[in-house]
Amino acid sequence: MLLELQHRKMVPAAFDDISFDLCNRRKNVIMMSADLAHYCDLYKVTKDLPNQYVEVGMAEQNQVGVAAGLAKAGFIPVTSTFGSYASRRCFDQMLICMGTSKNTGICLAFTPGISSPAPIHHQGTEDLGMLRAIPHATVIDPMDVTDFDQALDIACDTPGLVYMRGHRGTTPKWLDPASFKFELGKTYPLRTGRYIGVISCGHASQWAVEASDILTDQGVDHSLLHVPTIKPVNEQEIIDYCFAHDEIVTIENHQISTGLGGLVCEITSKVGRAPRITRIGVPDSWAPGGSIGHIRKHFTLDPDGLAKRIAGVKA
Amino acid sequence: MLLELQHRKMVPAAFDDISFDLCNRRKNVIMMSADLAHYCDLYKVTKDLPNQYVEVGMAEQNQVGVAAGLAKAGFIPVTSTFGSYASRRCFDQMLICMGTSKNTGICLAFTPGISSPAPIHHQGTEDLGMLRAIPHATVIDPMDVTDFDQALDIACDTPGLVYMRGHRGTTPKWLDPASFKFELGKTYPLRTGRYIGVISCGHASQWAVEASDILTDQGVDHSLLHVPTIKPVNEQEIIDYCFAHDEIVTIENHQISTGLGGLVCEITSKVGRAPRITRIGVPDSWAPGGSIGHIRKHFTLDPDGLAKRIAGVKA
Amino acid sequence: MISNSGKRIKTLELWAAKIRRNVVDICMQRGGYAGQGVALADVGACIFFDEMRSDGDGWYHDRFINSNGHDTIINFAAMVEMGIYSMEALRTMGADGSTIDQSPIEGARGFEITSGSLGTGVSQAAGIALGERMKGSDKRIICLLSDGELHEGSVWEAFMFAAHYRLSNFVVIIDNNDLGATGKTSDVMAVEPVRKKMEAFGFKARQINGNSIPEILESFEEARSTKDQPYAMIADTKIFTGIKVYQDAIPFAHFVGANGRWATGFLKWEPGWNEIIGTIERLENELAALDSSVSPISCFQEKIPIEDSESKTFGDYIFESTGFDNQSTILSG
Amino acid sequence: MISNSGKRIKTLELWAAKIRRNVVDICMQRGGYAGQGVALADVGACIFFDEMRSDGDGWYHDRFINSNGHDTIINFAAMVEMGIYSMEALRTMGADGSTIDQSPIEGARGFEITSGSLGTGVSQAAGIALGERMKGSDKRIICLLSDGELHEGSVWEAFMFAAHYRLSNFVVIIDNNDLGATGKTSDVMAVEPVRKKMEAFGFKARQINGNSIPEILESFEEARSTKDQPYAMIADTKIFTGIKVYQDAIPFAHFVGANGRWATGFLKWEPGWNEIIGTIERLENELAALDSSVSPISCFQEKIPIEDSESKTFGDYIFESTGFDNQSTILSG
Ligand SMILES: Cc1ncc(C[n+]2csc(CCOP(=O)(O)OP(=O)(O)O)c2C)c(N)n1
Ligand SMILES: Cc1ncc(C[n+]2csc(CCOP(=O)(O)OP(=O)(O)O)c2C)c(N)n1
Ligand SMILES: [Mg+2]
Ligand SMILES: [Mg+2]
Repeated sequence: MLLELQHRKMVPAAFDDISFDLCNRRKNVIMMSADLAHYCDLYKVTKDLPNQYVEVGMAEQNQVGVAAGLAKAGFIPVTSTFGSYASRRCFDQMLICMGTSKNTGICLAFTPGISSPAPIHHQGTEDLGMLRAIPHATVIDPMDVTDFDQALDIACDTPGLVYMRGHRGTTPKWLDPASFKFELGKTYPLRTGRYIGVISCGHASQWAVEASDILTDQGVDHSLLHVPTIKPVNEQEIIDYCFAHDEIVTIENHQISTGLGGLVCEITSKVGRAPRITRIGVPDSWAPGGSIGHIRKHFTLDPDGLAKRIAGVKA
Repeated sequence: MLLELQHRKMVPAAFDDISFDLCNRRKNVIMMSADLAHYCDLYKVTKDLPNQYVEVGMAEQNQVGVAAGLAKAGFIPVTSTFGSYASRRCFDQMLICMGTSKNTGICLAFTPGISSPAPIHHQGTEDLGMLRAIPHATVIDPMDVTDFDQALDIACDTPGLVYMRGHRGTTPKWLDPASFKFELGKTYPLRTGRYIGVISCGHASQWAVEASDILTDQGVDHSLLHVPTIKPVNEQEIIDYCFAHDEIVTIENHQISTGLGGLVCEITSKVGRAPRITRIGVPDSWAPGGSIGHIRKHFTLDPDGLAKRIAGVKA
Repeated sequence: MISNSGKRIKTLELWAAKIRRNVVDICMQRGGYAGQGVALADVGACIFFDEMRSDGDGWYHDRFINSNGHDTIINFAAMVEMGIYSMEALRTMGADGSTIDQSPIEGARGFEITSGSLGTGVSQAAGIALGERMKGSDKRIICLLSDGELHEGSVWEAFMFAAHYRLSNFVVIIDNNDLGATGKTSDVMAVEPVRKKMEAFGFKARQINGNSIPEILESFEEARSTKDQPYAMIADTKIFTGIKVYQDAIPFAHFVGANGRWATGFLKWEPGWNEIIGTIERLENELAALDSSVSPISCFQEKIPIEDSESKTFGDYIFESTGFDNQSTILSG
Repeated sequence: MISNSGKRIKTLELWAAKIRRNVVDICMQRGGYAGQGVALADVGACIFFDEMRSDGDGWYHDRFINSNGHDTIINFAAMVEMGIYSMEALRTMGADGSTIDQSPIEGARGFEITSGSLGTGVSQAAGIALGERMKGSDKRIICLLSDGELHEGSVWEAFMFAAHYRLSNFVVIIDNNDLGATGKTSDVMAVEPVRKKMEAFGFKARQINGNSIPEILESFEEARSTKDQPYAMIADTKIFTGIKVYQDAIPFAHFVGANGRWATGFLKWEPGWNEIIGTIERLENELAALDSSVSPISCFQEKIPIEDSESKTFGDYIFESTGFDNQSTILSG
């Protein structure tokens, strides 16, 4: 499923192509923005498909409301803004206008978690927890271009509110489109092993792969499970995976409360006597700004630091 | 700590007195409302202490922003509205304007969870999860007049954002003010037992006591732990409590994801091999409207139904 | 459309009276937003029985979004006359287990949005208006909102948007009743001058007596002939207009409780009920005296049979088809 | 306060030129909001070096809230002249590990609010204004916001509030630069007519050339003499006004990147740097030629020593004193 190291590549402004292709294939899709189109890599649609593009200005609440209205007129709206605003600024509108509707409404959250260079106000590290508490909502955190692209297409056929974290800028293509098929709720084993089970989503699945490369070299017995769908998730797959390991580590580009780690704890606790779960992510604190490398280092989420922390749970 | 059955009573419009008393004792407290003062039992302050009352109209975002401004002018602002709007409608403002400030800013959420008679739009069952993901925030869900009153007073001396669920209307006074002393983070054993440990917060602690009365009659071995502070919580107390029982049940007036149940799962999973945790609350679905009795019954949260479910985990 | 004759107006007055009667009937059971519903009856009658065009299939070609949840009591009251709801069903409003919500959830019969979280409807209505225009449809979108909703910044976002996109198929009606939940809007948080605000936000706007059917009709006509701009009808109303004994009794009440209890006193339902029944009889007599060859309402000449007067409840009609059973232990989260 | 003389204006022009120079200096390092900062220099000079009164203790009696995070580059640039920040520190803006945030967090030296989530500052500023009035203080509260922030409904909530409470100690300055993040505001989402909007929302309002120091001063004077109403100064600006070579080169740029990269081309920093240095020299000469017995700026005659040019970083200054160590395993959540 993972491409061999030599085939892994970085794709610039992937969403520009993904959105353009989507709009060309599905003429009822409307891309939207709240004055951040270019900052979310939306260029071609805005220029070449103006009839499939609606700009609302810096008004995130209205973006979601208008999107829900477009859905009620028969379109498939896809809103876009940064993750901090996509979640925190218009949560009631998402829940009320999209979350109680059968119409598909897709909200994309770019530069999610700590992947924005500006601290606090531009970083949204609570969104996965917020969104998965909405009944019937669909919540997706893809790891790279491959699953982002496929998931967005499937989102268009999913009724109700779909919240998805986006990838902007130069983005990895690490999953093999030939063998990876995104299905809602499915979990994807990326590496196999027995002692330490590492569960991750979104950007953090990239981080997990990086750490795993190091751990593999070091001969540390571990496996990787990528969970792109936060909700609804196949609980049995999570349970089977967790109970097949001695230690579980969750890694997410999110606060370590309420998100993926919280989800895994909730699911395994239903069974009882599950292995210890070490939740890695943003540890109940504000992240600094700066390059993603800098921020990851700050939280020991850089490849080396992360590998050490994962290996460390064996102590 | 719990008053004897014959001393337990119901207090009408408790918050009217609590707020009036608070404002009389602390002349720098400002009660606020977003056109719901009377619906949150605020009467006396609005009439008799107009200098300690600021009405903003139905503008929840502005309420939080103005509150943060009042704090920056040296006051202790206490916003009030229904829980659905207190959380979902102004979350960015809470996080940004109050959550990153050292000044005390208190947000009260009335008719929290399913305790509003109007469905979905008036019910906020995601707030505890949303709020506890904010670094350094304080999140309190009191069970009755006694801890609500005490917690609000302590909130006034707590820096930063304090989100607290409120009680409106006729509200139980079940905790004994003589022996109950609210401390941030502390957990309170209300009944002792060994087999089933029941952890609850807020309104759900009332429900737990009701069920416990039945279970005690039936001789079902159980204990009760009231956790009024969702954040920060004394993790060691939660761990000690959970590992001292064979089965854990969490009960909350909230979605069963991300809130109290999620918190307990996260904490115990840090240790590993914890007892099974059965999370009871709103099961990832929309609640109906109607009387609280009706809504509780719908989710089998009524005293009899709840007692059966708790006893049932022993199977 | 019936010509702007005395008959047209009298007919609408009759529909309005029936809406008032139905509103009172509902609220007499276990309380409700009687004052607003009664006062909005004229606007409601003009929307449902004059302005909106039929789709020829028992519903409307044009689309009406009532942003303020509890003001939808006028939608219910009008839909009774259209046979979409039975009075019997509506009388359960607010009862445990009732399928009739005071603020309806999207998908309830006759409702397109989930209302009740105030201020969220205007953006949706504007989105519908843009969407319909994009499809090349000539549908007109009418959105009713309350003066209290003007406190919510999101409605100003929606207004700015509607003007920027020159949504001339979009009409907002503002129920300017100077009433909020806890007092007069002018005390709680003043919104006047509303017309100036709407004009500055790019709307063609007119402030009218919201209980004058001729003024409402004229305003709708102006809306239809407005080009390149959305339109705002600012309908000044006063709660309980149309039922004098109630209006005399209650100067202010957001909600009138069961048994007529309101903020500062009690209301006797019977005198008002008798008054509105009297009004209906008078109007029916006056109408009969006029030439009755023209069918009063083109759209709903005959009542549509009530197929299923119980609308489904939330959770039933939401997400029947997601393919995921969120209650199961296998797929959840 | 210095009289409204040629000297006063010339002095402010010089401060503005120094702000421009500092803005360019910062942005030359690793990019920044150069166009906005340069254009806002005149407004900034008038706020920091004329309008706000000293508290006699190295800071101001009046309070300035810059709601738009990235426009705070003018605060930084002004505070360099006051000795609050060193240029050395500011040159690290945007660098990994820098304590200088492009959009400062509450508690950073000289900043009262966490900016960057746009639209959230106006409510806070209005709250401060109400709070100061409640305390009986005569402090004036100035809030600068961007035209893009007018898209956010929350600012209209704040405006309505300020008018309802008749906050005559409250001045908003709208940087009406017709610029958003992705294009001209008039294309992205038009906000004009801003003056009409502000007046309809209960403000006394004046639209001025935001690069004319006499107009800015006059407007501030009008603000101070306005009773019973908040005041809006709508400052029309155009990015890079004050540095001609940049303005000629860049018609539109939200952010000028490292090495002068902007949306559709590259900017050479040097010519503009030379131009602004030249401007400063010219103004200094012109000022020297005037009577120099009056100290130019009453509030900050002498530079305040830089005690700690590194402001603390978030997380350091937030919640040192909560009593709970949220990182510990004992108390967390
Ligand atoms: C977002 C939101 N905030 C608060 C409320 C609570 N609430 C219900 S009605 C109302 C105000 C009523 O005034 P108005 O909107 O003018 O409606 P009217 O009763 O006049 O029809 C409020 C504050 C709500 N339903 N939604
Ligand atoms: C709530 C919010 N939404 C979106 C953004 C992203 N953003 C940053 S600046 C900007 C618009 C810039 O235009 P304007 O506010 O007029 O500022 P100017 O650059 O003209 O100073 C946007 C949309 C943000 N910072 N905050
Ligand atoms: Mg009203
Ligand atoms: Mg601008």
